[in-house]
Amino acid sequence: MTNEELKSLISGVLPSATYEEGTEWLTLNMEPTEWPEVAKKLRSDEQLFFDYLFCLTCVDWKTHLTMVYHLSSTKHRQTIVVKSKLDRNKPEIETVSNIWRTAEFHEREVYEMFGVSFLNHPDLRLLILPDGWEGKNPLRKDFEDPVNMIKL
Amino acid sequence: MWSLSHITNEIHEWLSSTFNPTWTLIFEMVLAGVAVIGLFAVLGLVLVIMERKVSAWMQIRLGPNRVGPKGILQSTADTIKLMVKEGMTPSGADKFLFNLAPFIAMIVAMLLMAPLAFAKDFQLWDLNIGVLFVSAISSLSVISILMAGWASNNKYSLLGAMRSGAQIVSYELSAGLSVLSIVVLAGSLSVSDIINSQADGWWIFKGHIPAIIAFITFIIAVTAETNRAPFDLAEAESELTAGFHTEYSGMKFALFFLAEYVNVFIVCAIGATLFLGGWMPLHIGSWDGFNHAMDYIPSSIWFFGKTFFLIFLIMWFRWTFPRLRIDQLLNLEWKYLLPISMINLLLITAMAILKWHF
Amino acid sequence: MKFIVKYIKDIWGAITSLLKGMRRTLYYFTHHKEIITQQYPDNRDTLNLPERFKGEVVMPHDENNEHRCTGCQACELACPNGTIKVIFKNEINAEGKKKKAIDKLVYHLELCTMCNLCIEACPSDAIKMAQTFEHSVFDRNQLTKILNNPGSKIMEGVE
Amino acid sequence: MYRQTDIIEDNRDTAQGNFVINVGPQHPATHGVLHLVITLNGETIQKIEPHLGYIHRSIEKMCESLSYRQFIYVTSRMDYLSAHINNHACSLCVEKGLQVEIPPRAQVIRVLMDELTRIASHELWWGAMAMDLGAFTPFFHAFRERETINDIMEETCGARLTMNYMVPGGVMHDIHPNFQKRVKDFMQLYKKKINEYDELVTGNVIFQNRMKGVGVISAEDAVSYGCTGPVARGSGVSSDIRKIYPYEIYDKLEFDEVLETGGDSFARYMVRIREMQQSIRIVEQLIDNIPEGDFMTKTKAVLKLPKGEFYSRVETARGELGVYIVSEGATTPYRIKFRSPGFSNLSILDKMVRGGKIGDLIAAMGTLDLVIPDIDR
Repeated sequence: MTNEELKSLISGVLPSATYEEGTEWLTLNMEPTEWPEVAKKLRSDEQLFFDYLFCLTCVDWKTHLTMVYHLSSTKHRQTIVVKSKLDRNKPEIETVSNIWRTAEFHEREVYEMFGVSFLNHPDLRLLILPDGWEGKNPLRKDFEDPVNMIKL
Repeated sequence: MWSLSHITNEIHEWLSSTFNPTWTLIFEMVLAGVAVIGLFAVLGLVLVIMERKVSAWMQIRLGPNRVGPKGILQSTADTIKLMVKEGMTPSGADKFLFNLAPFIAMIVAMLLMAPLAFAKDFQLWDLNIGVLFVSAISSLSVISILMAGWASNNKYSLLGAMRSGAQIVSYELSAGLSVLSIVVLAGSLSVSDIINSQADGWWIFKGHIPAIIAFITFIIAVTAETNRAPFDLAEAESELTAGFHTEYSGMKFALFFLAEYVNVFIVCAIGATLFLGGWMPLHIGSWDGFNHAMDYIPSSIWFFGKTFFLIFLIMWFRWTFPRLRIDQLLNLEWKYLLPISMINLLLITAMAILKWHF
Repeated sequence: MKFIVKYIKDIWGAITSLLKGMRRTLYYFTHHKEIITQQYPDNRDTLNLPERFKGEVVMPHDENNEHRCTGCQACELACPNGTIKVIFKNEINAEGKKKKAIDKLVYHLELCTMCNLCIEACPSDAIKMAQTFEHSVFDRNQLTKILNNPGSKIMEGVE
Repeated sequence: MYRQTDIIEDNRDTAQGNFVINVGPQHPATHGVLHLVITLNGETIQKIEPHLGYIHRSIEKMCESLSYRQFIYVTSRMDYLSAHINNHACSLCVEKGLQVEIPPRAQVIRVLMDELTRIASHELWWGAMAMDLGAFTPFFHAFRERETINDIMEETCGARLTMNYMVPGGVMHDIHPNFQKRVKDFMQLYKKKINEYDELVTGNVIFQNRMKGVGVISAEDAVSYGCTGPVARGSGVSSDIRKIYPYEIYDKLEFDEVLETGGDSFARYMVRIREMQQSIRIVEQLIDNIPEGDFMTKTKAVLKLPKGEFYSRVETARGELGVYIVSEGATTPYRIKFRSPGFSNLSILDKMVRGGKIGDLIAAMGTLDLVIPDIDR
């Protein structure tokens, strides 16, 4: 399925979606508040059937954070990317671990690396960082660790 | 003909002529004790190096080859290392039981040596219930494992010990039943009588297929009873790190290790005695010439040859098979080995009554 | 009856499968030619490492104690770990002109990951990978090496 | 800000007669520094909780300060058993950004190396799996074959484990003159030895009983938990990136995607065993048909990716590896994300062994083929 066909299909299901141009895969932008609804529709619609979340990550743009979800369908073999801008000071987004179970671990990783809190996540605590880590998020651009990071 | 019994007789005569009977008895007991401890140590060293070589060759490796010629002193070096190592006791452990457990393991293994006939007329104690004695004492080894596992104050150890308890108690049954089948055939519980009953052929040949089945059951059961792979669930390296002896180090660990190997030796010696005629050379019915030729090989060589063959068999199992799971282990005993050995015992009893064996 | 047949079949299948495995291990037990152990420190003389093996970075010198390094710093830039540092000195060449040349090419073996990027980057083939691999020393400072020999200079015609 | 450890939960568990044991960070069965907190009731597993991060090196953060040529070597240290394939994924992603075509010779060499790496990785897994179940001998037998592959790699790439051989634009060196002959020799040896694997492990009744019906994953769960590679294919989920989204020359090659429907440990075991044979098939097709020509395209000395986002997916020995590069047009990536197969596969561990015995945990965890640096990155 080409991106254009996919775009028209998604527009039918999600009329409010906005798209990014010039990307390899169709890229959707949406508000964090709409995300749980959108996710449910993407997963359950028979034509779309995005049942495989193969990548979940976050990018720190210094002014805001962007959540990036890469979704694919094992039935129709199409791929889309969903992005959502978050406020950098109070990043919050609904969890999708009830829809795609793999998100549980990936969201925990993003939680500690970027400090994004996932609402209604069943088990949101540190996965990789040691216990007692103080509120610094290693993958944010302003993170400094004078001991372990050696600038060349 | 030169034999071990000559040496013992000469020592006995010399002692009797020099001392009064009480002192003779005391000296002989001390000699026997020293001999058992010596054999214990030598067996440990020999079996460890043997296991390491067998495993190495099966695993396309060379094995130990640095200490001594062809590496035969490797286990001696290891023992010295273990002896100078600190014997730690974990702080939360029950210190008395923790330190007692390895000694119980060793004492049990030593006691088991008493009724073994190492060569013709060369036996520490020819008691008339020899086989029963062995079965009774060998079940005591589970106490040392349970004690070690519980006293270590370690969950891994405890799990290993509990597994071992279930395992040894169940496998005791089929080991006992297969021993019983030979007792039925030989008509005696005494080790020397059982060996003498095989003067015209070993029971494994005389007893037709039921004896072979009994032999296989026996080997499986004793492998399980001595906690050897594929039944090493008490240790289960990849599951419980080291099972019941996780917290042991130094000489206390060495005693467990030694007891394991001596136990293997003893059960193999029992197996050799019951099924392969002990020190009895290979005799076939009434072929006198052949039987006579076989007698020229010393009886101690026959005994150790057979025992080491069985030990090799058990080592062979260990380095070939994966480990069973705990429920499969109990299934194997209760669903397969036990019914089979019960039916087998019936067959053998019928055979013994009807004199169908050779 | 069916149950008993299945029971016996199960046992038979199990025993044959186990015997197959035992036959295989017995084969190796008796065939010592299959042993693949390499007795490492003993076979050091016969050990052949392939010529591409990445052991450590060295700078070859010819018989006149001359190397090919121009000091272009390409290796220093290519290195992801800061393993190589080039230290310059000013040299006066035959025509009496001042010329920039390397004083020391410092190589930190302890930082090197043998990624080969410096060798690829070098435009004048001044450095290459050596096939040594026994790098352990008692003092970490000995791992910091100076690649150019003392008193060495750049080869004629290398720019 | 963060919710702290689970000591409180542990107390609750013990009150119910359960007890908690720590498997790892140093444990013979975890093959690395994986730490599992297991709640047990007797021998039955109630709950498994992985604690990660013991060797987290923050490769993603490191890569943000390395140039596009330099960051590739770091990825060898993620899944060190398929180092070539990791390098391949990164090179693919950078090439996608630069829009360079790599010469056919380089493509063939890359695929050959990938498949040899896959065999070597599965080989090691096979030995380690048997060792987890208590059979030590297969481990050494597996290493015999693996060593041959490592020798071949050493000759061509100059290293045995972390090769850094695939670079943006092609491969670093041409293949060694001996390469073809040695690969053919290896295949001869391998075909002779593959029957031994069946005799020693696959056909063994103890082994089969340990593996069958253990750690069952349904197809829906496999997709939902993001399982890829042999873990998903053992449950009948077609997930081979080489087939679905072919890269390099995989679309021109003849090979089958190995699928098993059992979903248990034995199915995953069989997938890997059969996958080794498919890899041999691919190597056979290519080894005599390496096209002549360059092994590297000329690229600029300093690589600059245009502004944008690039994602490449490859099939490593463990599953799908995704490399996601966000570029701001500079010489270093702005953000890089490695979607590692082990991380997603690990998340299903709790689901698949809950209610099993400790022995089941080992058998199931072994078939996930976890490489801890890949999970921790």
